[in-house]
Amino acid sequence: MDWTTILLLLDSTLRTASPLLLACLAGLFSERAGIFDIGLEGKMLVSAFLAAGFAYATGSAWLGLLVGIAGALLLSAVHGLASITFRGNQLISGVAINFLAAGLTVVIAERWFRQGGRTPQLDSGSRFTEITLPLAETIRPVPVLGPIYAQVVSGHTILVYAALLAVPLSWWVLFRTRFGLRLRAVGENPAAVDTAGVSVARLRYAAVAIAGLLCGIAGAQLSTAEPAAGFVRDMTAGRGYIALAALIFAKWRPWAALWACLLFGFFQALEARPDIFVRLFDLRVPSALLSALPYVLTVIILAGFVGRAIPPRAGGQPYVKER
Amino acid sequence: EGPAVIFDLGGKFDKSFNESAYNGAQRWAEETGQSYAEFELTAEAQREQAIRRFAEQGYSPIIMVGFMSATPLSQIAPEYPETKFVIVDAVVDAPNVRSVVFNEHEGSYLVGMLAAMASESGTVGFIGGMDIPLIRKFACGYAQGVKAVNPDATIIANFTGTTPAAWNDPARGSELTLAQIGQGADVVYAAAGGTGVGVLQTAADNDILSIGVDSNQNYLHPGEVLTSMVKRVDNAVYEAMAAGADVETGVVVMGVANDGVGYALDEHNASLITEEMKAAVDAAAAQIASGELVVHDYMTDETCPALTF
Amino acid sequence: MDRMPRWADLILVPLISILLAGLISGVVILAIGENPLRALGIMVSGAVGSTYAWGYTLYYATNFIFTGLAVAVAMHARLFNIGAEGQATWGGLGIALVALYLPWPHWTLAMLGSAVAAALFGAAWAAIPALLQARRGSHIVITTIMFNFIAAALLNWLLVGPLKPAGTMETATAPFPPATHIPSFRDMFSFGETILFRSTPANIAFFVAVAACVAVWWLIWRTRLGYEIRAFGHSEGAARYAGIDATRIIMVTMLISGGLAGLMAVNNTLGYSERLILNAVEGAGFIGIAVALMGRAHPFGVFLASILFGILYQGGGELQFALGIPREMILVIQALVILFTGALDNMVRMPVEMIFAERRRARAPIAAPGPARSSPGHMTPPSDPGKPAE
Amino acid sequence: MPDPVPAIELRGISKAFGPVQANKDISLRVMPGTIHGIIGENGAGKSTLMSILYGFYRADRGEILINGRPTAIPDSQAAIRAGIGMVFQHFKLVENFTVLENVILGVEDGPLLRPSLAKARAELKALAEEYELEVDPDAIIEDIGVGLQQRVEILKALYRKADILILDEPTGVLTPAEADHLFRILRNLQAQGKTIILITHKLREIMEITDRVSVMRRGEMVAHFRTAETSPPELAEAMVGRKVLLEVDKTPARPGAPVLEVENLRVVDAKGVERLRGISFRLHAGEILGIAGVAGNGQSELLEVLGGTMKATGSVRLKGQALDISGNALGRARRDSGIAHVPEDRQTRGLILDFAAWENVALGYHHRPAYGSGTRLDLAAMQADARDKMQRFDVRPPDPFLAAKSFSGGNQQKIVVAREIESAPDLLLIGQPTRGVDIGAIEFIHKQIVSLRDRGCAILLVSVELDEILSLSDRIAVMFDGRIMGEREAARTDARELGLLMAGVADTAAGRAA
Ligand SMILES: Nc1ncnc2c1ncn2[C@@H]1O[C@H](COP(=O)(O)OP(=O)(O)OP(=O)(O)O)[C@@H](O)[C@H]1O
Ligand SMILES: Nc1ncnc2c1ncn2[C@@H]1O[C@H](COP(=O)(O)OP(=O)(O)OP(=O)(O)O)[C@@H](O)[C@H]1O
Ligand SMILES: [Mg+2]
Ligand SMILES: [Mg+2]
Repeated sequence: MDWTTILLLLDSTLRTASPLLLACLAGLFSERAGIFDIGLEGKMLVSAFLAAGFAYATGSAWLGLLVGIAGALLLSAVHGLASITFRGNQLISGVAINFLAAGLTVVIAERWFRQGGRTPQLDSGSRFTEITLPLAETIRPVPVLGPIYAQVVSGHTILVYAALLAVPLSWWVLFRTRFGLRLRAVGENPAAVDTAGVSVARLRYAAVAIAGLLCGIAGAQLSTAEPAAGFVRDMTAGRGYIALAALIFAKWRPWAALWACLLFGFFQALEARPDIFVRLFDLRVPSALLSALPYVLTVIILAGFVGRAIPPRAGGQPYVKER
Repeated sequence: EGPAVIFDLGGKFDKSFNESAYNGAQRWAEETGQSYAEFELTAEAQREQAIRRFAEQGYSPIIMVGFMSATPLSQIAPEYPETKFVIVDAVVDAPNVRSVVFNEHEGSYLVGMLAAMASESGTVGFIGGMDIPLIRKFACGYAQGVKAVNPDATIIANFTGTTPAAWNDPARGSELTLAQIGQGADVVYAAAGGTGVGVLQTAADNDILSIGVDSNQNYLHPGEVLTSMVKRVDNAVYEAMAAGADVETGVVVMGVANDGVGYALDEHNASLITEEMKAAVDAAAAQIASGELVVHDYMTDETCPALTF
Repeated sequence: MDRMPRWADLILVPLISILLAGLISGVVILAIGENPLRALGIMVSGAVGSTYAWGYTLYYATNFIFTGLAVAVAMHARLFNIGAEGQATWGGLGIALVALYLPWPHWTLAMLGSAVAAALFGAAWAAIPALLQARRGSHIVITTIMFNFIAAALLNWLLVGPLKPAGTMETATAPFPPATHIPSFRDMFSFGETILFRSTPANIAFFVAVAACVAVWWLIWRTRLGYEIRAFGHSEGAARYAGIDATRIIMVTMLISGGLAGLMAVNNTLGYSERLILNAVEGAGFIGIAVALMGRAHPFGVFLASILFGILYQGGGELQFALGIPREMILVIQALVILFTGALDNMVRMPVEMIFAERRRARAPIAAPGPARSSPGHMTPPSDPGKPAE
Repeated sequence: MPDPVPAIELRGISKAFGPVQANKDISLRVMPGTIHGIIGENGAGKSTLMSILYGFYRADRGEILINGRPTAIPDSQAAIRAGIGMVFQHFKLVENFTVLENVILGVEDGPLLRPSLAKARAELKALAEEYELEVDPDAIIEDIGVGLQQRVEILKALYRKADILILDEPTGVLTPAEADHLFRILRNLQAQGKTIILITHKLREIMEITDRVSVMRRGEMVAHFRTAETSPPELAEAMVGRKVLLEVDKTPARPGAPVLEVENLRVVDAKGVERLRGISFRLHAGEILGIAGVAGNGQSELLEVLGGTMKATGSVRLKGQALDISGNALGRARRDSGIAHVPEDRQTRGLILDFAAWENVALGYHHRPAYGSGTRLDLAAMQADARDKMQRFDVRPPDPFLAAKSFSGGNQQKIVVAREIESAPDLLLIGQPTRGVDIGAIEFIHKQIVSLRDRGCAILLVSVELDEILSLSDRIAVMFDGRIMGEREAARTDARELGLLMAGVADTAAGRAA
């Protein structure tokens, strides 16, 4: 495999991974606080729609992002209400949110734009464009590192960098702050937090809200950050579930989440390059079978190298004091 | 009771043949001021249900788009001999059925020629939604067109996925486009429904050319969409509706010859299509129309001389 | 704990929840300029008002019963099987292979053979995730998600290449031979001049589904294996102490689960389309999750929830026919029903409990005669601890 | 003499959980600087009352006065502010956090952890010195023993500057040495002017350390005593409502043929640590061999190996037949060969809490023909069997349809004991038979064990309660660090001698001769 191909693969890896990563971190905050969230998909979808819709209407990607986040937060609030306040089944609530998002986005999009449940295409003014990092061109000639910096690291939208930045930030918040300590505690043993005089519900709502925020950014990225430019119905295409898988893969840890998502992104990038298989192994894989590749590889790695994943102990269970 | 339209599972806004059919129906409704009934399938079981329902309520013609309705329709059509049915994209052999099929391979051949002529790198791309026979038909015609102009050209073909989500994943479309650009492609042809939105966008962003599909998508990125392979499902629907209950039955082949398929040329891409290009393609179109030039149809033997799947 | 009578818990609370969901759906329908009462009427009569309506409602319900049972059985062993979608896909493949390539003298044998093939194929597709979970600790949620995608890819390949009859566009196998035709409701329930269930997809597989409900109920609450599955699900430590082998339980449970999901193909593939269609499962595997959760993993609950979803599917279709309400709006209505009856049901339960507590307090001095009406849950004897761990 | 103001005064506290009235109109006064004991049967409502005081539950009715001032305690935050600290019966620790993290949880000094942790580290050091409460601040909770975990709970309370400390059955999981240590700490705290409420089932502890004692029964406060003016029999009677035998009544053993022969048993755990380092002993029919030792010295592993849930090397013979000890899924084979096992932890091993009592009565025996034929379970037979066993073992309430979790600890234990004893085993393995169990139930369980012995069963008893070991066993082996330090005739030894062995002081020739 030649050097350019590798660079391209890595470049694609990063782009593909970043919405997954944001969603995965969203799930991480929520599940670390003991709230399972299979509604990542729905929250991303709603944000994708609102972000694109408002970016189009206002001409500002940033305003779009804000509204997208607000939409995702609203769904988070529903999830919180169901699973925290009313101690409902978190999985059902997530399923309902996914349904709701899939339906509402199209209905409203059609109402507003009359373009068949899509938003109009965004021009470059109203979407997040690629940023060339400082010195990218100057460093390019440097062997190995130069092209990696200029081609792989540089030249993504701010949301990709936000996703990458979210990893250390999440790690820092979770493991270096009071809030993080309490949040992790509430996912392990809410009674410990309660008897320490801290409100379990408030913490969990906060966690769910952070999940909303991150899903909001992820959704906006899918619809308003280059190369994307607009909303198409169901455009999350199962990424919420993949993010969930990555979260388990990563055993609910931020850095591992980064690697898991990058790995998945890499497999997807590889899937787009059947020529590599032909060149390397002289192997022509039928395209339908090729698309199973990321999933097969994931299972193999999971079975071969990743041990048992122990979820947060209080995960999925509503905190009930009195039976 | 007037005409009825049954849209296939992708829904009437699939940026593909359903949407095209919808546009044709809307055009008829606006022009005549009449209304029509419609149904968007959400489950396989509704195919029969919808056909029967409309037939029983007296609608005629009942127009359905999508090859998957062929088998159910072939069973139901004889039960309602008074009703006229129109099926788009498949052939059903029954006296009261009008089957409209398109020579997508011919249209794709033409845009393939344009792609090869516009390409400077000699590498062009194709992005399909799912790897299904219909899309292979597109790809195969396209590849033949490319090779006709430049026998040494490289054609890269990718498919988005294997679940229905593949038709609505513009992000994946973008990624595939970038991967093809990475391999040197400077023209990409998208036959992937909503996913194509991402393909065209990414092509425009990266200053390469793209080719739209089904309807004329040149306007999406003026000056950056080389052309669109138009498949006039809208016309087929419009005509059927206009003919009403007296619509002629039998097989209607919409090809280059009768403008059922073709390439789009308008103010948005005029600057991209040079006179020679236009001349060459129009010549080929004429040859196809006259039968002088036969573009191999993947469906005849399920192989493709210009591309392996 | 009996904070309120059983009938209130099982009937009243869900009823109020559905009403609430209906109310909000009504507002949504109003918002798009339709009359909610009329919509309700159409939905109800369209889903349960005739044998025709039932013929569709029960067809959908049959799919959901199988996938719901699949998820429910796994849930009893505390395994979250997200893979019913892929397992049902494989079930269809199994049926296609035996229906197309084996000669069947009579539909009874064909149905038997198909059911066995569907169950075996579905089970096989669950076996690998199960083995990985038992032996390697690979989380079954990830592996089953992955296996859904892999199943879709495999089927896509098969239905474009090896299994597709030449010359057709349709991504489907050839139609199955007539000998494999199993009776539809119409075949079964029409006599003389009266034709019932005219042109509806419901078929004898519904009774297979009902039998599967009973069988699962029997398995879970009446057999030693079921006891072991539940014990393992509630407490791995106690199960080990009791000499219950974890690997065996994980494997057996997932095989049963996958087999049930696979059986869905008897309904949609053998019973209805009579050929294997690409993406024939159409998300029923995921609806199965909702159904199992709402039915609290109890076969009777799964049955009821499946009927509810069948009604929503068929009724939603009728809304589209009659009022032209777009299909996405129907999705919204379904979401609201899931939300209110499934996730927010404590919102209703809490106040209802309070009212009953007040009434009990008020009546306390009088010798309590107990709840007047008898429990409607006669299919679930009190000896059944119906709920798995939440 | 002017009465001092009580540190705590509860007036008319009532609390219902659904239909269960856990506390009925309870009044209690606790004087400052005293150690106040609260006793009562399992389920009497002790924990509930204290949880109300700590703001974990809210009372339906009633009033709380702290130092004479009416104080609303809607949540634990308020309780902490009012100077109350509580060590729960089931610890409220985050298992995968460090000691330090658990200590600061909820009372961090700022939004960043680092300074809080540093400050807490210093403070812990000071507290450790002041009260003999050493604990490694960086240890992960799940890696340390329950004794240390409890210490962390006490440290948590002290770190929050608690003046009133509630301890709910603190010694239930402690070894005698740890309990002694705890009491030294409590006296120390008392000397500093702190008020302590101590819930326990052990009358010896009440007599030893409390100043006053209040007795609860079925949700009500039934009696108050000055400790100096009462006696264990009187307290026991107040608690249970009848006279209770506090001594085990048993005749000398008549050991028969050897039932269990253990030779050079070794276990290495997942982390590679050797947990059993060559255990050998013999156990005869009609004899109770008590295994004494501080928790964590290999007793649990010994039980697990013999019970078939842990693999080991060495040899084990049951009535002359070699047992397979090479696997960890042999529970069923063990039962079939005549070994019954009352596990140490009834909540996570011995019972399935969500199962009904009748289902639990079959746990491990569910494959027996008595419970059905073929693959089918005969529910009626299971239920009848459960009803019968529950009646004979005085499980209260004797309702087989109740979920195991709704029984009190003592009654849960009776269900497990009933199941295992009634299987008529040749060998009974029994771990911590009376942990957390009230005296009425202890009396009953002890009686059952002795009568099983008298019927010729060999019994291996593991307990961290020296009193229990001494009064039940015929022979006693002491384990330390995965080895048997020595064996004694129960009649010819005492707590002091066993204590030395438990501390790892090697077996001396003199000891054996004594
Ligand atoms: N700790 C307590 N909490 C609540 N009520 C108590 C407490 N101790 C005693 N009482 C109640 O106070 C009343 C007087 O009790 P009792 O005669 O036992 O007290 P005493 O031992 O004589 O004196 P004192 O309580 O002043 O030490 C009784 O009604 C008794 O139930
Ligand atoms: N959270 C709860 N929800 C419902 N019922 C409860 C709850 N906690 C306790 N109960 C019930 O309240 C009663 C009193 O329980 P409590 O735990 O206070 O007893 P206790 O005296 O501490 O017993 P033990 O000696 O076993 O600890 C019991 O019947 C118990 O089952
Ligand atoms: Mg208790
Ligand atoms: Mg207690």
